[in-house]
Amino acid sequence: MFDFLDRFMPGILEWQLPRASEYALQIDVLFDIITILVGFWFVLVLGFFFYLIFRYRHRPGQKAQYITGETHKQKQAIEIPHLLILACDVMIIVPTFLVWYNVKIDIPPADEEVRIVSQQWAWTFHHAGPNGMLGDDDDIISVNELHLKKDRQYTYHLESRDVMHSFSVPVFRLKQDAIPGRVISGHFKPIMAGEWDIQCAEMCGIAHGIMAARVFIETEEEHNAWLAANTPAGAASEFIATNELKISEEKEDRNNG
Amino acid sequence: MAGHKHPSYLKIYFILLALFVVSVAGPEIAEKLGLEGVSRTVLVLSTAFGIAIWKAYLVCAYFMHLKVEKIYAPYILLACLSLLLVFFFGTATDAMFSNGHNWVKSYSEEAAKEEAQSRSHGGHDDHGDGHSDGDHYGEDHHDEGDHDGDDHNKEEDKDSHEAH
Amino acid sequence: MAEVAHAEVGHDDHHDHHEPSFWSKYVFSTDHKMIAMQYMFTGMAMALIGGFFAYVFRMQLAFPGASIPFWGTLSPAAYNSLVTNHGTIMIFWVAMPVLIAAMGNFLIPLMIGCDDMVFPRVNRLSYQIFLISAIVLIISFFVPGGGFGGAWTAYPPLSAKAQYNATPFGAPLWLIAVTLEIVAFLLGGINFITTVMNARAKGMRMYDIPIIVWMIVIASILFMCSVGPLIAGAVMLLFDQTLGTGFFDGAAGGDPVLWQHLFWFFGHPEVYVVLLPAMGIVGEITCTFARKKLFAYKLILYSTIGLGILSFFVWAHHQFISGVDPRAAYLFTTTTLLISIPVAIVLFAYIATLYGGSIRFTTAMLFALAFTGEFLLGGVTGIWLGSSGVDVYLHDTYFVLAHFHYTFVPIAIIATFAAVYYWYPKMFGRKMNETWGKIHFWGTTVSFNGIFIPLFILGAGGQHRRIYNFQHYPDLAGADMQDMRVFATLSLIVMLAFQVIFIVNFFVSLKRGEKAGNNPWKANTLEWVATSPAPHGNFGPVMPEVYRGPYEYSVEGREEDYWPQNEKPSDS
Amino acid sequence: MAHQIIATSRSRTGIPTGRLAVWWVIGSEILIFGGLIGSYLLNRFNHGPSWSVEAANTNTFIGACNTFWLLTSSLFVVFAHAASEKRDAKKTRMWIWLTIMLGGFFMGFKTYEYTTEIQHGFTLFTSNFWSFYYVATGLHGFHVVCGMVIMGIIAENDIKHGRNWHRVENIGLYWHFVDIIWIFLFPLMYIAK
Repeated sequence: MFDFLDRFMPGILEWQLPRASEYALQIDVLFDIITILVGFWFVLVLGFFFYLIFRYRHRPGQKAQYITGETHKQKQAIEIPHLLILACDVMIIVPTFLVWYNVKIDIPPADEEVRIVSQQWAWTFHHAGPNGMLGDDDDIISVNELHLKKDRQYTYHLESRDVMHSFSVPVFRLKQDAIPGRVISGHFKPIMAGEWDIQCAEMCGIAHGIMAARVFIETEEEHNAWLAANTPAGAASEFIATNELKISEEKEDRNNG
Repeated sequence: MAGHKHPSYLKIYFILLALFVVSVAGPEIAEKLGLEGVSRTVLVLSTAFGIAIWKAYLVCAYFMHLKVEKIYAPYILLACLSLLLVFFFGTATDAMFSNGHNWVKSYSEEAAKEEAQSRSHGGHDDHGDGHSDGDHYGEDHHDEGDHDGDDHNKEEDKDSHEAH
Repeated sequence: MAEVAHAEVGHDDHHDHHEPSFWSKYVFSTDHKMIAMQYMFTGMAMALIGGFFAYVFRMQLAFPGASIPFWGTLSPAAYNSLVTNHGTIMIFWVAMPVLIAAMGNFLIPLMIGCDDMVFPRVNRLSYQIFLISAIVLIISFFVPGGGFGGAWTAYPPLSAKAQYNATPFGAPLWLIAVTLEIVAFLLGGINFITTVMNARAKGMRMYDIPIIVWMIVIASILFMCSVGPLIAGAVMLLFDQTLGTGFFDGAAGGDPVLWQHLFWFFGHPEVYVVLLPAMGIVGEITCTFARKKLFAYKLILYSTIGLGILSFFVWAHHQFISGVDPRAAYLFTTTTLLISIPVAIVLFAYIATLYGGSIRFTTAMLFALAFTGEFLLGGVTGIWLGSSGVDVYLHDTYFVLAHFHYTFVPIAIIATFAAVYYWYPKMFGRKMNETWGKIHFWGTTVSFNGIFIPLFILGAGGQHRRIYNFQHYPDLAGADMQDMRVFATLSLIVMLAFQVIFIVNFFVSLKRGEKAGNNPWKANTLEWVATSPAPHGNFGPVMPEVYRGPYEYSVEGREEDYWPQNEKPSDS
Repeated sequence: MAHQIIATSRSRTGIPTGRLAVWWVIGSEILIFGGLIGSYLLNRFNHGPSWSVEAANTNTFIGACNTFWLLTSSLFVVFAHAASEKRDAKKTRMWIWLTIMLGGFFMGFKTYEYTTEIQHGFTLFTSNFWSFYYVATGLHGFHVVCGMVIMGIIAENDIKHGRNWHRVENIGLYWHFVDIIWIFLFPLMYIAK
């Protein structure tokens, strides 16, 4: 349905950001549907508003009319547009529910899993190691680098170690807050190779502004090469080193501020 | 509200007292009869909260004269109460559960219960492992416990606060 | 029953008193107009602080790392603190005191035809608590660790633990300030509600109450009903902060999301709390200067009440992606889109009021019209965000930021200016300069659009809020995006510069403005019956009586195109 | 206050202004306590097993005594109101002071209860149940103390001089409200296990 609709839509969000996940298309189409419906009403009302301002400006010798707006016919001037707006609301609500179901409620069977741990102020990504299983010894843990295989269905498990964070990947059109004490799951399917930003979208303290990470979407072969090049031990020690470096930097920042 | 006829305040008071006795006795009876499961829950809830609502109604209606007050007042109170329900049920979807659609809380209810039980049975000293990080405000809040046995309390605070 | 005064004789005896001292006249006055002025000037002073904060962090965003004039280089911690306190100040210490407290205090007794609020001393107390809260907030900027920087929503655990937010004193002081402010407005709100319920002039029925009074009362009721859980939450959060309890600590069995519910259960109605008085102001001014009866008064009134009720069912649309159960979004999306209808009814009615009018473009009217136009954009952009599917992408981006500034700036800035230009004669007995007023108007509205339209585009491009330097994000560091940021910042500076005109105009007009009669705008409502400026006791010896609705403009068969509410019908 | 404000003497709703304001105050207090109790209930339902173990440690006997004190004081304050309608200053003051005395009993028992609980190791920080327990009963206790102080002022400042009789009814409404809060706190914190 969304594929079909997309052929008639301007694709406003795509002007600035590519669609790198499967459901990005749906969100973009929904955005465009709303833009068209709301934009129509907005332009209409604003145009009418300016017309009235111009038409009924004060001119000498002209008296205003006495209109109460209480008669049935006059009230219809407001009520009929509102029935139409209600209809537009329904036209927005239905695709919204579809998109919401696809993005946040329904989790399709996963090809791959990834564990995302947020903390002040870094992202730690637990990738499945060469054996394809998450949660065992050969997991590859990387800091601020998420490596994904193109065209694979991912399920993520989002956790937080301290405060609230929000895992936001604009090119995926995905955002999910991380809550300490909860594990929140979701899904995405990268469909475009490339390298993009991951941002933290929830205020999480002093260095919230630089809690950036990158997502790398690679083909199967590139990903395997990356896997081979990163032994878990190396990744872990690197993680600790960067993390300590980062914290000490922040301390300095704090002192300066 | 002079001039209105209302039942004797003393009568209402004795009804309230009787209800009060029932509400205290309810759970005790449940204990004595050794009720378990649903019947116990029903008995405790109805004696405790059903009667609380009844008592509140009596106080409102007769002591606060809501029965003879202008209609505005009960409307104000009912509006506030109903908003409370809106708040409760809107919030219940996630604050009231330990797991839901696509999310699960990592807090362990079993461990908490065990810890609570060990505390209730006087075992104040034989629990409390797994304190992840120190209580950063640990020194500030022990004033209340300083009458006697303060060391004991201090221990208790630190343990229980982070021991999940 | 309390004894109702049979002959309502005002304070002609008041002139016999000796002249009150400075303190009792300006500082400890119980007169509602003086308290309104206190609220207004405090609010304006806080607006200057909030505006300065905006200037500092916008400069940082446009020229990252540069030394900012009047500030220096901005550290990340200071940036967070500025952003947080900009939001807090603008909502709690500018919009609320100016729109509800100042306008409510000034207008309610005058418009319903009584001499003061029903509890003058409670009124004074509420201002004093408010002033203390403002002082506490300002103190919180200067304590060790700096001001609180955890966003105005103060989500725990960040706000709950000093080890996370690094502001061991700033955070509790911020929370105490907000709580005090809330308590002040609870007292003030109860005063407003009781005044309007009980102290209306003789003959003033429900539908004779000016729409702004209705709106302020409904706003006060909304505030009163929504804020209770937040006060409870604030107590819990304060315990978490200062003592170390675990109400919002997931590890102790608490739930950090509970705070979000407590906060937004208040936070969303709060939007309408500040919106409604602004809408009321605009309604009054539109009618007066279009010389038209308000279109469909009852429909507006009932949709406002409906809006108020519905506003309690939408709060979780702030939390679509914040980890609440995703199924709740179905309900809250629906209610959120439905709430567009009562808001649109009111706006449409205002637009319909212009139909067949004879519009005078005074400065106040220009600001009122600007409110309608700008708020329309602010309102409709809410549809994107209310739709949970799109909100997944837009949440916490600059799109949200631009959306709510397109609502709050018309509310707190544009409508306030409209009100000041309109009621200035009643406050001080003189008019403000219209020429400078119009220059101020065009400078303000044009530059306002210049700030936030680029931010809509940036937000749609995936730029998130509360990030102090976008150069850390390769996707956001492009030159074209940076150009938009610079443009927004320059527009902000222009907008701030134009406020100097307003301030000068305001104070010069106090002495040099054209003398205004009692009713310079030929308006109907009761406040224009009192002399300008209104004396203590408002109406002199005889309290006014009301014979008709507030918007009888251009009635057919009358010489005059207005018909004051208190004018006796000629045939009786 | 140099002069009487006309606004205060008007009563378009038929409810005297003071009482109308008290109703609104009670309405907002319902939401404050309701927010707290609602949060407690949400946690209670979530943490049923462990919290009922915790709740078994509260002292039901003292809670019951306190309920009794407050119920009785509610009766006394109604008597005070009835006496104030007859403009009987002596009786009004007597009933008000008896009410304050019962409020004092309540606070005394409360103090003893807190002390013993803290001695047994149940402090504000023991667990979230105890945090809620102390905050809810503490907030309620704060309201009791406020009510006692205001009643004292009314008795000695107004009733003694035979003025502001309506204040007895207004503080009475508030006091009943405080009683009702306790009626709910008692089963929540003490009985339900």
